[in-house]
Amino acid sequence: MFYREAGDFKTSYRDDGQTFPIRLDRWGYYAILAVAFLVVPFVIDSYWANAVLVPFLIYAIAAIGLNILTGYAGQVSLGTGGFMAVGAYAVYKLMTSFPGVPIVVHIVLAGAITAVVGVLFGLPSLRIKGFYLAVATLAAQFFLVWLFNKVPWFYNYSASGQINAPERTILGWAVTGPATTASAKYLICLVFAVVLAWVARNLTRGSVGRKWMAIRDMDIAAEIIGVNPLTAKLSAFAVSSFFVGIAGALLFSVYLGAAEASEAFGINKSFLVLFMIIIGGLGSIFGSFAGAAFLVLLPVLLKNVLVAQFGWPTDLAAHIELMIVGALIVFFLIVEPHGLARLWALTKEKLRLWPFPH
Amino acid sequence: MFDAAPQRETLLEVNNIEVIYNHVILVLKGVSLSVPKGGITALLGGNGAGKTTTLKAISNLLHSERGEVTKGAISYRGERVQELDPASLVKKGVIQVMEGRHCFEHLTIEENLLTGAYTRGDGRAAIARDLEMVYSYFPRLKERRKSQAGYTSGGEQQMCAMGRALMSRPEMILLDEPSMGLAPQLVEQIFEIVKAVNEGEGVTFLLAEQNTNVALRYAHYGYILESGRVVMDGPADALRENPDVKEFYLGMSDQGRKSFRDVRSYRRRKRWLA
Amino acid sequence: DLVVPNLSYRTGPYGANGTQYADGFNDYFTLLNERDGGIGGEKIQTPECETAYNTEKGVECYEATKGSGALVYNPLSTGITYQLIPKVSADKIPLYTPGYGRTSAKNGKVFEWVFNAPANYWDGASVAIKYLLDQNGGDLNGKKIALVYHNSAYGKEPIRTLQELSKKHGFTLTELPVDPPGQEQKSQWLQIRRDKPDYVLMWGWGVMNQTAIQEAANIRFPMENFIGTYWSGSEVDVKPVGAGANGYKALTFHGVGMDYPIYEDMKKHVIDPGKASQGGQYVGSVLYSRGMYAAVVIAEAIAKAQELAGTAQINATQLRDGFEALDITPERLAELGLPDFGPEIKMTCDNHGGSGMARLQQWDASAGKWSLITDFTEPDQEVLDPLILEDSEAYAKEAGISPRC
Amino acid sequence: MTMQEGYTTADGRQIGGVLMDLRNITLRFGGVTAIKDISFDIREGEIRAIIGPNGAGKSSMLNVISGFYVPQEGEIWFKGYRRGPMKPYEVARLGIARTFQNIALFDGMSVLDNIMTGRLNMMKAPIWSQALWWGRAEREEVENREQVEKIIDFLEIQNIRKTPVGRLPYGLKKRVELARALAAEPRILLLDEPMAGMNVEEKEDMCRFILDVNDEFGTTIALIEHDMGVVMDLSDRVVVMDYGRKIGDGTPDEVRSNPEVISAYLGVAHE
Amino acid sequence: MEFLYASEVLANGLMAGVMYSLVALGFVLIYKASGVFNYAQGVMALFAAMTLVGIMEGRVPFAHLINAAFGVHVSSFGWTVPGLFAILLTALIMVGLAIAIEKLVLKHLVGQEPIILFMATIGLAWFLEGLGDVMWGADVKVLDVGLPQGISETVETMTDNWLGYGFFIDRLDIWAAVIAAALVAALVGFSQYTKQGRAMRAVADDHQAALSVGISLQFIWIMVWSIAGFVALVAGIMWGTKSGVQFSLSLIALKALPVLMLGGFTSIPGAIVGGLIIGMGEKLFEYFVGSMVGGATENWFAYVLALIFLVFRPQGLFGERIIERV
Ligand SMILES: Nc1ncnc2c1ncn2[C@@H]1O[C@H](COP(=O)(O)OP(=O)(O)OP(=O)(O)O)[C@@H](O)[C@H]1O
Ligand SMILES: Nc1ncnc2c1ncn2[C@@H]1O[C@H](COP(=O)(O)OP(=O)(O)OP(=O)(O)O)[C@@H](O)[C@H]1O
Ligand SMILES: [Mg+2]
Ligand SMILES: [Mg+2]
Repeated sequence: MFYREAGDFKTSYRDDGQTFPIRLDRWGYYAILAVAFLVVPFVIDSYWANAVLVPFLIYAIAAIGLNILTGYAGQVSLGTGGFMAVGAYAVYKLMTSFPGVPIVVHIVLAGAITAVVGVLFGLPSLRIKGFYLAVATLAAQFFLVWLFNKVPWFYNYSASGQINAPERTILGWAVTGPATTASAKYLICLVFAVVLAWVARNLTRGSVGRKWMAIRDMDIAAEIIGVNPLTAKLSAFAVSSFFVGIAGALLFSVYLGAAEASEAFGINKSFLVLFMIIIGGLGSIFGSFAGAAFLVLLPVLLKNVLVAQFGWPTDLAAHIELMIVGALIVFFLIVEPHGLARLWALTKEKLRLWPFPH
Repeated sequence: MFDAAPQRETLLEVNNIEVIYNHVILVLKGVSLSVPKGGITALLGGNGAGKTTTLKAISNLLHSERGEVTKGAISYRGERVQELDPASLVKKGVIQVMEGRHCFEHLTIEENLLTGAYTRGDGRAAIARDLEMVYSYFPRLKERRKSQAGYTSGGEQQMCAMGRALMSRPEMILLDEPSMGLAPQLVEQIFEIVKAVNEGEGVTFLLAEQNTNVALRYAHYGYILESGRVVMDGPADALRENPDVKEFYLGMSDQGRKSFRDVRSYRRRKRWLA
Repeated sequence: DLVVPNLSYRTGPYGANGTQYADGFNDYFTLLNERDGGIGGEKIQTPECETAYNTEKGVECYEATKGSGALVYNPLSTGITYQLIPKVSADKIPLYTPGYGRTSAKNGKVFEWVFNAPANYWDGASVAIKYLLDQNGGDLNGKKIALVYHNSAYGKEPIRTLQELSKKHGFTLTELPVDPPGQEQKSQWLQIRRDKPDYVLMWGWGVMNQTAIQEAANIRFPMENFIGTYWSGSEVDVKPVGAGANGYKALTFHGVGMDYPIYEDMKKHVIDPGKASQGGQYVGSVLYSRGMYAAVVIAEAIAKAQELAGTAQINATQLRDGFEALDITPERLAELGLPDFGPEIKMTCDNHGGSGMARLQQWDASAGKWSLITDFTEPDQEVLDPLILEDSEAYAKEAGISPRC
Repeated sequence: MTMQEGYTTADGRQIGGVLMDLRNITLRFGGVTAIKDISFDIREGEIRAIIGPNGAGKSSMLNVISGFYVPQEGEIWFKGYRRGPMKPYEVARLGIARTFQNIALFDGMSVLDNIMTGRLNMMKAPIWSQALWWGRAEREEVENREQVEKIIDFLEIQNIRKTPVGRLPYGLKKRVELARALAAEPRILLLDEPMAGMNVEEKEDMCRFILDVNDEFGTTIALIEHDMGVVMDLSDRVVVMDYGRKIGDGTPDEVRSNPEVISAYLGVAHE
Repeated sequence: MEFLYASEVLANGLMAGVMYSLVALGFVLIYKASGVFNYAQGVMALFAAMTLVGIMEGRVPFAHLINAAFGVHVSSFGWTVPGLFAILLTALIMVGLAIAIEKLVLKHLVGQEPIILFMATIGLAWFLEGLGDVMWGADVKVLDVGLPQGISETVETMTDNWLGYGFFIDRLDIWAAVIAAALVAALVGFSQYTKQGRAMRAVADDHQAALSVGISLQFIWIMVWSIAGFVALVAGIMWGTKSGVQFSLSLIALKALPVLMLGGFTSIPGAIVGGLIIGMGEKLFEYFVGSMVGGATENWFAYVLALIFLVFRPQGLFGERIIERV
């Protein structure tokens, strides 16, 4: 086996804090990045972009966001859909109010606005814990969706309350609007996903991350050893919402192009992102990607197999798809309750020991 | 005190078991022991030696911790019990008092005790009688019978856990670290109760203990576990006189007990591990 | 072959409705394939793709099917329609959304690729008010009308029109939103019970419809004064309520029931040979008829396009031309075996919405069927046209489209 | 005792003035009075033991000191100032660190990260700097890591640095907890039964660590322990509690011969 | 008049609350016994109601699948089954379901964290939703087990005579209230005063310890899930009668969540009181404030109301005190 950490010695504490301590991992990672940036954009078609990769990247961002809150800081939230809506409506208002400003700035600002809203709805977390908090965040979910549905200012007084993303460009390339090419969509999402994943990784390995994890693992003890729960929890809400807001902004402006609060950002979205992080692995950036991939790809795959290959009626296929995904979720949880990320880590651990277990 | 006499009937036999957690972590590397009926057998050893794991392997509680017995055999009265679920084992008369007490926090003390009688089918009257019996062993519990277990002190919880086990009318109790965190007086008291229950009700005990001193005073026979292996065993009296045991487990040197202030080096090597 | 993808939904909250529509849509094309060997000799394929009324799945379905030479889309969802409008404009594929979708798409100058004849939401609202005017001798002054609507883009569509109409005719309008799915409507109906409006209009979908009709029956609101939109008037909506639903009215833009000659062919070529979608269990129901009607219009547009292009193997752009030159006269309808089934549909480059005519049907609970109670009625274009212009121009400005034609 | 100047212990260590003074503390939970009007002080550099039967209120006392429980009555004086109502994390910032009776490590984190949490209050890089892992954040991380490595060496837990604490055996967990408390460089270290569940050998190690901390860093230590051997050998002065009351206070020898203490706690005179 | 109308709204709110409580009860039971937040409760209600209709109407289960696989057209056995008997059969099927869930899911997840179990129930919900549709079809089904519906004339005339304004109360709601009261009484008695009830609470506190005293998790879970299945059936009957049996029935779970939160996840009486407060609160809010802000406030208001309560009592009104010690 090539998979060895032997020979990989660290000579400074800085090196020791690296994201991929094993050299082979690091190379693998660079290779994936190279393919993602240098190969995929040239071969991608609009099906792969719109049905698979773009939603995957966007959900991965949302999943990282929720993972920061739930996986790292231990605050279970079911308000993700609502926060994504904040991002979407913020970017819409910004795009239509200040057409001259670059879209990237709008998207980041939308994240910032969502962060503020997230902090607001995070306040109850200081008293409410566990599932009570999860259910309490539903208040955010329902209230926000209602608000965007009810107040015409948010959707620029359009007749139906739908919002549409106008065309915006980066360096002359359209990234939103109908003229956007598949690779442009993919690239902007990829850049955001990679940068944000890196930021998330930095935050979680530093002192903020440790505060979050301390609060997660044992909040009382954390407070007694000097973690201020107020700032720790609220910063988790802020950072998480920032990510989720960006995901919402991208979902609306780049991916869907049009959206309506209750349909695109309903409670199902909150659940979906939560599934992703649990299936992928709580408290793991890699897990966020894995979970997003699993839940975006699996249904598409199943649908293609059942309908296109077996020729089943679509409704039957849809019902059976539901059964299969449900059963697979349970199956994965039984095999490894800590998600795909842990499964991966365990596999690596076994590889490392191979061929001499114990 | 009597010798661990081979003439006594063997109640429990553990034969060369191996336990693996999470499919990768090997914790017990071939542990064998036998527990005679009516005796108090002590399982001694440092942290992480595998005492708890051994007890859980016997009571079949490993599954919920993602551990499994991969080799060896466990038999109770000559019958293999590895495949039984914990409930059937309790019905057969083997019950475990877990490390860290594990009382049902939200149930009152009395309700906790009553759950101990869950597997019994001999009627309310008998259960009520045993409740009184438990209260007579642990008068403190009677005072606190109506309070939620979560709010009682460590000692009370330990008593509650033991009382709960007694409520199942067991033949054998697996007792995991009964003295942990208890005041000296209570430690004595708990062990006195163990002795009383052992003599009065004829219950067999297998107890895992760190407090070697006390354990060897009350036990009849002892096993010493180190990193998942039995490294020494013998009658309690003999163990107490063993110089290694004296030095490493009883903290005695040739000059009697040595002061904790005087310990100088952190690392000493065990002769048998050398 | 000609490919007409069927973005259907047979699962999810609205599956019960979507499944009937999809059946009608499929069966008509099957009929054409079986009986006539397709259109102009070309067989029609209707690859189905399940959207579950979910916008993201809708996008996935669109992307999955568009590569195979898809000619036109009909997603039966306002949300998905909004999603697809920019995409079809970029990909140059027509989108046909009869009775749903974006109302202002009627303006072909702005929405080159979207068609929504014969009638849209605003037409419906206006026809309903016209009917009430009729009932009241042309005067609705001082009357109270309540609108119970699905609290979503779809449900909000008629509000502006109704507000305009209330200004014009002097009735007062109360808006009562119901959050989807809409199983709890106690507050709304208690308010109706107290306010005693003269009429209640409903823009509902899915379980909301039947709950509303049930609640109306519970408070003994006179069913004759309760009018649903196109999408609140199918068997699924009234049957669960039983006798209480008797007399309930709803808008429609096509005929109902089995009394059309086409069903003889349908039986012979599709149902009896076992080729019907899902075994043909919903043949003749309102939503089935509507799905079939959508297929009829698309088929006619295809035929027209073939005629214009001079080839049977048309592409999507040619189909757009077919739509814009479409004229389904009453005679043609009768020829198709559907006499008086729908209004005349005539579309042009600037009018993608046809005449906007609709009619009313009423539920007879004891007979268990809908019957038509009015003729096709023209909506109040005077009110609607400016609204459509305003909305479509706003869109054109936002999306940077310069009007054509 | 009101003397402000220190005293010298039998083995020649110099003990300073009063560092923390608890005056007339009373703590109630609903109907239960866990602490009844207790006063005692802790002097600079001292090892102060608190003993008493189970449920006497010892842990509650530590919780009061850490600010987790707010006493209904009484005052806490620290370094000569009266401490107002404070949140636990504010108390921690005063230089009061502790370990817990039922190990309160952060199970999801590695040993190293656990110990690093002890230094959180010394890491002040703004969040954006951490997000970019640049400038102050990275510098701080490395600096603090060096300090933590010293503690790791000191407690001899180098080989488990990267292990998740959940997997560690009990004794090591206790040691890691101590490391985390030490990482905060506290003025006072509160230890709640640091040696429970250990065998003699491990206790000996733990004692050594405690003595060394006290010696090398001059850290004041308050210690709850049930092993009388340990208490008698280590501590300079002992407070004895029973049912929330103070029944004894003095040197180990004084306490050992106090008849009330013997009957309430020791059971028999200890050796 | 305004006042009378407000009281009418209030009364109806209380009634609606009872309907929410019926769903909430199922959650509480399972949460109490296994610390599992059973997301699938709503789908279980749907599944039970579908099965009930299917049995009553003599539908062939999996007809759609059979037809697709073998190219046949089966749909019905051609018989009908009387309501009460069908309810009995459905209850048995729910027990079977409970056994299957225990064997296939719960057993393998003993001792896992709550969020993992929660997730598993979501997987279960998806599975059951698909299964229900495959088994019985996704069409809207009419459920009629003979429960009366519509305005109660007795109440109307009575209030009219007394107050001069006839109150609207749905007869179905009155039935729901009676049934809910009976259910709650039975369940409270069960959990507080019986051996199995005590064992159930013990399991909720500590799986390991429960195992160690010989409580069979398997038995407790099957029992609890069966009861929850029965409660789901009751909820399914009430809601199915009200608005037909179809997909949306599973979404009533969302109405039960704020009820749970407010009443406390572990309290059976809490489920009722929570339901009443939520029902009343949301209807009154919609009446007084809703009209000013454009209506449709009910969904979020229920949650916000619950949230406000929680800020003052983090474990809900009747929830067990969260024991916080170090
Ligand atoms: N669930 C688990 N998963 C992985 N490893 C475990 C698990 N439980 C225990 N271990 C490991 O097994 C070894 C033996 O543990 P065990 O609890 O049996 O020791 P012990 O002798 O009871 O120690 P102590 O006196 O500290 O209780 C330890 O190294 C521990 O880390
Ligand atoms: N949060 C709380 N709520 C209610 N009662 C409490 C709480 N914390 C402690 N108590 C009660 O206060 C008393 C003192 O408890 P404490 O934990 O301080 O005892 P202790 O002296 O540390 O005992 P041990 O040696 O067993 O740890 C006990 O009776 C306990 O039940
Ligand atoms: Mg142990
Ligand atoms: Mg204590």
